[in-house]
Amino acid sequence: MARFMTLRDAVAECIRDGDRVAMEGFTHLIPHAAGHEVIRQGRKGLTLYRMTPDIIYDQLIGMGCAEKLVFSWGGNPGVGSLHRLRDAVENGWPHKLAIEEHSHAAMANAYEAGASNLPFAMFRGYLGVDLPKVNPNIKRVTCPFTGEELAAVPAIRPDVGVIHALRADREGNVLLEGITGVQKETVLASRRSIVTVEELVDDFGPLNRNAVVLPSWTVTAIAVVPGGAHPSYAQGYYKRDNAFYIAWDKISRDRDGFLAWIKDNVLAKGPDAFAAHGRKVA
Amino acid sequence: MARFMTLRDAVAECIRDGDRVAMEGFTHLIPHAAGHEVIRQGRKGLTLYRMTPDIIYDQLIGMGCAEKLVFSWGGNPGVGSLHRLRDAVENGWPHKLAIEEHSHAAMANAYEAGASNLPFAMFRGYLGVDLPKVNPNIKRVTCPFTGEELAAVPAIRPDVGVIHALRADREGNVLLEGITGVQKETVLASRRSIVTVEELVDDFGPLNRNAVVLPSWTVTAIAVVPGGAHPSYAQGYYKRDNAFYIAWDKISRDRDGFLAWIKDNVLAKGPDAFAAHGRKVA
Amino acid sequence: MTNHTPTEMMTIAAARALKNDDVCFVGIGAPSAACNLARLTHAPQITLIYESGTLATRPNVLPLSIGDGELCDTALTTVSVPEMFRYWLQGGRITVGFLGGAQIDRFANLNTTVVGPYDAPQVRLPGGGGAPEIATNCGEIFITMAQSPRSFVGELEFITSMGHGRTGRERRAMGVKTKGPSRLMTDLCVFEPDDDTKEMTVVSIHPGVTREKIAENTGWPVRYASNVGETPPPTAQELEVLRDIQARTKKAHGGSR
Amino acid sequence: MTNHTPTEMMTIAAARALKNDDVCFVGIGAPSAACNLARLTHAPQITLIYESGTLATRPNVLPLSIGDGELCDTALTTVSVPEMFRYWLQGGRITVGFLGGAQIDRFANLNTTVVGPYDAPQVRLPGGGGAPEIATNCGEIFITMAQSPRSFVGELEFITSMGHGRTGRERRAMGVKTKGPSRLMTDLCVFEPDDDTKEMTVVSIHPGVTREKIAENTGWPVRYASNVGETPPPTAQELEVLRDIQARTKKAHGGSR
Repeated sequence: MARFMTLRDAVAECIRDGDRVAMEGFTHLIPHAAGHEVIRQGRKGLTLYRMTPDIIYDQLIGMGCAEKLVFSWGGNPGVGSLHRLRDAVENGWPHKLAIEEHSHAAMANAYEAGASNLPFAMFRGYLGVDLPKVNPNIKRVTCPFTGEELAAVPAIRPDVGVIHALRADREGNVLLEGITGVQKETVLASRRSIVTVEELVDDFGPLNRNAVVLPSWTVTAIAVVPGGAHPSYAQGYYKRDNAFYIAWDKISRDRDGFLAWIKDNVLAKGPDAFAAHGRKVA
Repeated sequence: MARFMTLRDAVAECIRDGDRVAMEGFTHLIPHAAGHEVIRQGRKGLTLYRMTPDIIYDQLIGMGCAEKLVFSWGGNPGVGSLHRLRDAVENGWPHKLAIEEHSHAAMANAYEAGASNLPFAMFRGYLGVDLPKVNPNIKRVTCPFTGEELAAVPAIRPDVGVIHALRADREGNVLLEGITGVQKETVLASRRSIVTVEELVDDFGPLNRNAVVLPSWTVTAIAVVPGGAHPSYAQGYYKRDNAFYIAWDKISRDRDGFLAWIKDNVLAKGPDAFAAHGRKVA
Repeated sequence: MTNHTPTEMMTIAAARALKNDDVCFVGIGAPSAACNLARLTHAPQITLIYESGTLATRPNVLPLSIGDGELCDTALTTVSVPEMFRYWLQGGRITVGFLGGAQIDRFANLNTTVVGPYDAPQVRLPGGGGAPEIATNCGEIFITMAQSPRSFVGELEFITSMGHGRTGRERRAMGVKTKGPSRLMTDLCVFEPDDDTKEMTVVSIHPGVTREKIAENTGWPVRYASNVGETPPPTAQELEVLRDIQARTKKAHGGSR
Repeated sequence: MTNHTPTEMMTIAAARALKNDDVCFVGIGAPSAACNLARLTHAPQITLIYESGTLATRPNVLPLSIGDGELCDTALTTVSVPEMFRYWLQGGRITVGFLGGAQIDRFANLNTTVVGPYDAPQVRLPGGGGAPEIATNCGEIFITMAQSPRSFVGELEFITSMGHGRTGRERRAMGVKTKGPSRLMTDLCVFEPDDDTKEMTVVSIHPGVTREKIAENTGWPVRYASNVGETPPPTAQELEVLRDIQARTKKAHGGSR
């Protein structure tokens, strides 16, 4: 059964140095507050999984939390580069970052395989491209009926999955709605999981019968962190802060500016700082 | 784009003698009206796919429509045997019926693989059981990373998928809710599809953002047939007629009784007869 | 002694095997009655899952099928059948799979496929449904079946779902890490597998049942644990709750025509 | 002649390639503007799909990311990302994939991965995202990119997504049955693949653009079709609708801080 904890306790208990950690959220519901807590607690040597390492992973990488990144698209969506990610890959600052690179289809299928307790995922892909030449974790499997060859990648099975969701009820069930990305798969594929939520409710009220719900017994820790997805968004709560995504390009461009921003906005603050963004607008 | 048609025209146009046909519905939303129309139009030589061939397939098999059955559980749920299926398998009446038998996990994965345009499905299964000895379509595939062996079955790719859904809007989008079984996969895995619906609405109104919707361009034909799932049920419209499932045991037990029932209730009637069951109760 | 039928004793013994924190994949029929009896008595928080896709369901009447509307109406949420078999069953998230069957052998292998040759069966049974993968993907398996010489057989003609295998050693040989059948509740007694041989062994006999009666209804020489107890008789509460839900069920299923 | 920028001409030429009955997988940036312009002008029934899971979406402002709330709010429904890549893209249900890129070669292969050696890149680009599988699983591929010597290169150092392959023959050799890049709309002209060689060939030049200008901005000797037309200039309606949505977009994205 999920336990309700502070975000500080949840991160302290669930995430250890050297863990394989997936913080997911496909544009929507990105667990920024949890990422900041990991920075504050100074985790090191993490292998970070994420289809779209955007600002949150730029911050973790820039602060030296990650040893390796497994990903399929690393950019500031609609804006441009992730300067901290590039600085790590191109110049080894603050230290060298190993990368394992895939396509979205590969990562999405690999999470799905992880949630399904399969050792690998197969799909029609990686044809005529160079990624298989630089990533030994891309192989082929043959259909035993037709002889056709398909792409194969290992399932993703993180030590810890971290997501942000809309609501939890008092029994610890978690509700997602809207663009749900690979968040359900991330929790189900992981040994342990942390879910931050906008709010705790007595019950979800009348729901679509097929609503995306993670039952309490599939989640390790729940922390109530209103606004915890900012600058991404929470459908029905607050919108994506596109202006911050644009501003991040300038903030992160040089190392000193980045460190100053982290000091003021992460190290000197706590999860409560996100509440200012968590006002319900829709 | 889906076309709105009478059920008679939809079956006449989409289903041909010798086709591979999947009529799905996992207890909920079983397309009984469509099955009756297939009987009335006298289709022959069909290969019928269905995880749970229950009353609807008992009727099709008893009327000699099927040459082969691919299935994973053939019974009258909670009641007992399907007498027409047993008579075909045990005694070849009305003619010999070939069978290809799987487990639910195999069939569910095979539909999922069909919807995903994969040639086969893999899963952890068929361990220590005798079905692989009698079904050559059960093989093994080896994980290229761990060496582990997994079960493999061919994807299901029917010529025609037939389902019953709750509502269609005027653009031909189709809404499902509740126990959705493998219906979405059935339509997406099939070349052509027929969807019968309880009602046509101007629009679906406010929906959960992740509601199960089949977009218009994935469906071939839509026929409005209120009550068309009876004696199964349509969530929010009418309940499962459990008493009829119990009564079927007696109706179907001998050949003459079965033929008399079909004559009175199928051959002498049309899709409109289902409307009596289609009153909205919830 | 309470006035109860052997079937009631079987259902109650089966219900008692379940714990409050179990996540249980429920087979239809006898397992469904036992699981819901557990939920309505000593295990109110038990999570019941039916293969139709209903997660954490709390039916007020027993479903006739595994997909009655009642299951969906009272569920936390309902997922597609492919998701049920991929993320939930194969995902390793189920602690107990609860099965019934037509025939069983001493190693708790089940046959629900055919009696007689597969290609020319004397009796064509419904087939495996979810059972083959339930049997290996759930943490452990409980089975409940009424005993008779036709159902408890010396040798199965067809193994639909693996218990402990033809010799009791197959699970380990295949690298299957789940426990397999750990308890079998019948209308006469309760079996558990022997630690070493994995043969199903009587650990408890229901009140009023004799070893002779068990022998008459079992197609192999029955082994008994060194310390065989008597199954506690149904309590008044167990019987009352069971009869209540069965009365509600009968009314609900019989009433619509 | 209308008063328009080369980028506007590019977006408008790209939009014109789309038809009312297309089901289009939309890349972010230039493709997204073109697809929505098509939807708001000549192709009101076009089905737009973004890889975030939004099916048949109708945004009123252009999304900054592929998963802005606007896309979900205006979609018919939204599916999970694994489902998007399995049932919808791989399922073969998309007629057109619309891509952009950092670098392209004469066979319309794209590089969005690295400039320089993979292990020690001069420039680390974002990577492939959905493109590698969009390129082979959609019925055909449209590409829109501004031309420059740095982006239209003679030889790609890294192929992120396959166009017609290194030699133009790879798709057939690999048994890929989809068409691949069938149209490339730039700020200078429109390319289509030669029927035989599959080399991207100019079929239409935008108003006021010279062959010299195209040559200066292309890293290979450009081939022209036997019959090269002039791209019709933007209509007043096309320009108005494009500028309207871009104004709405700028207001929406810049306004929250």
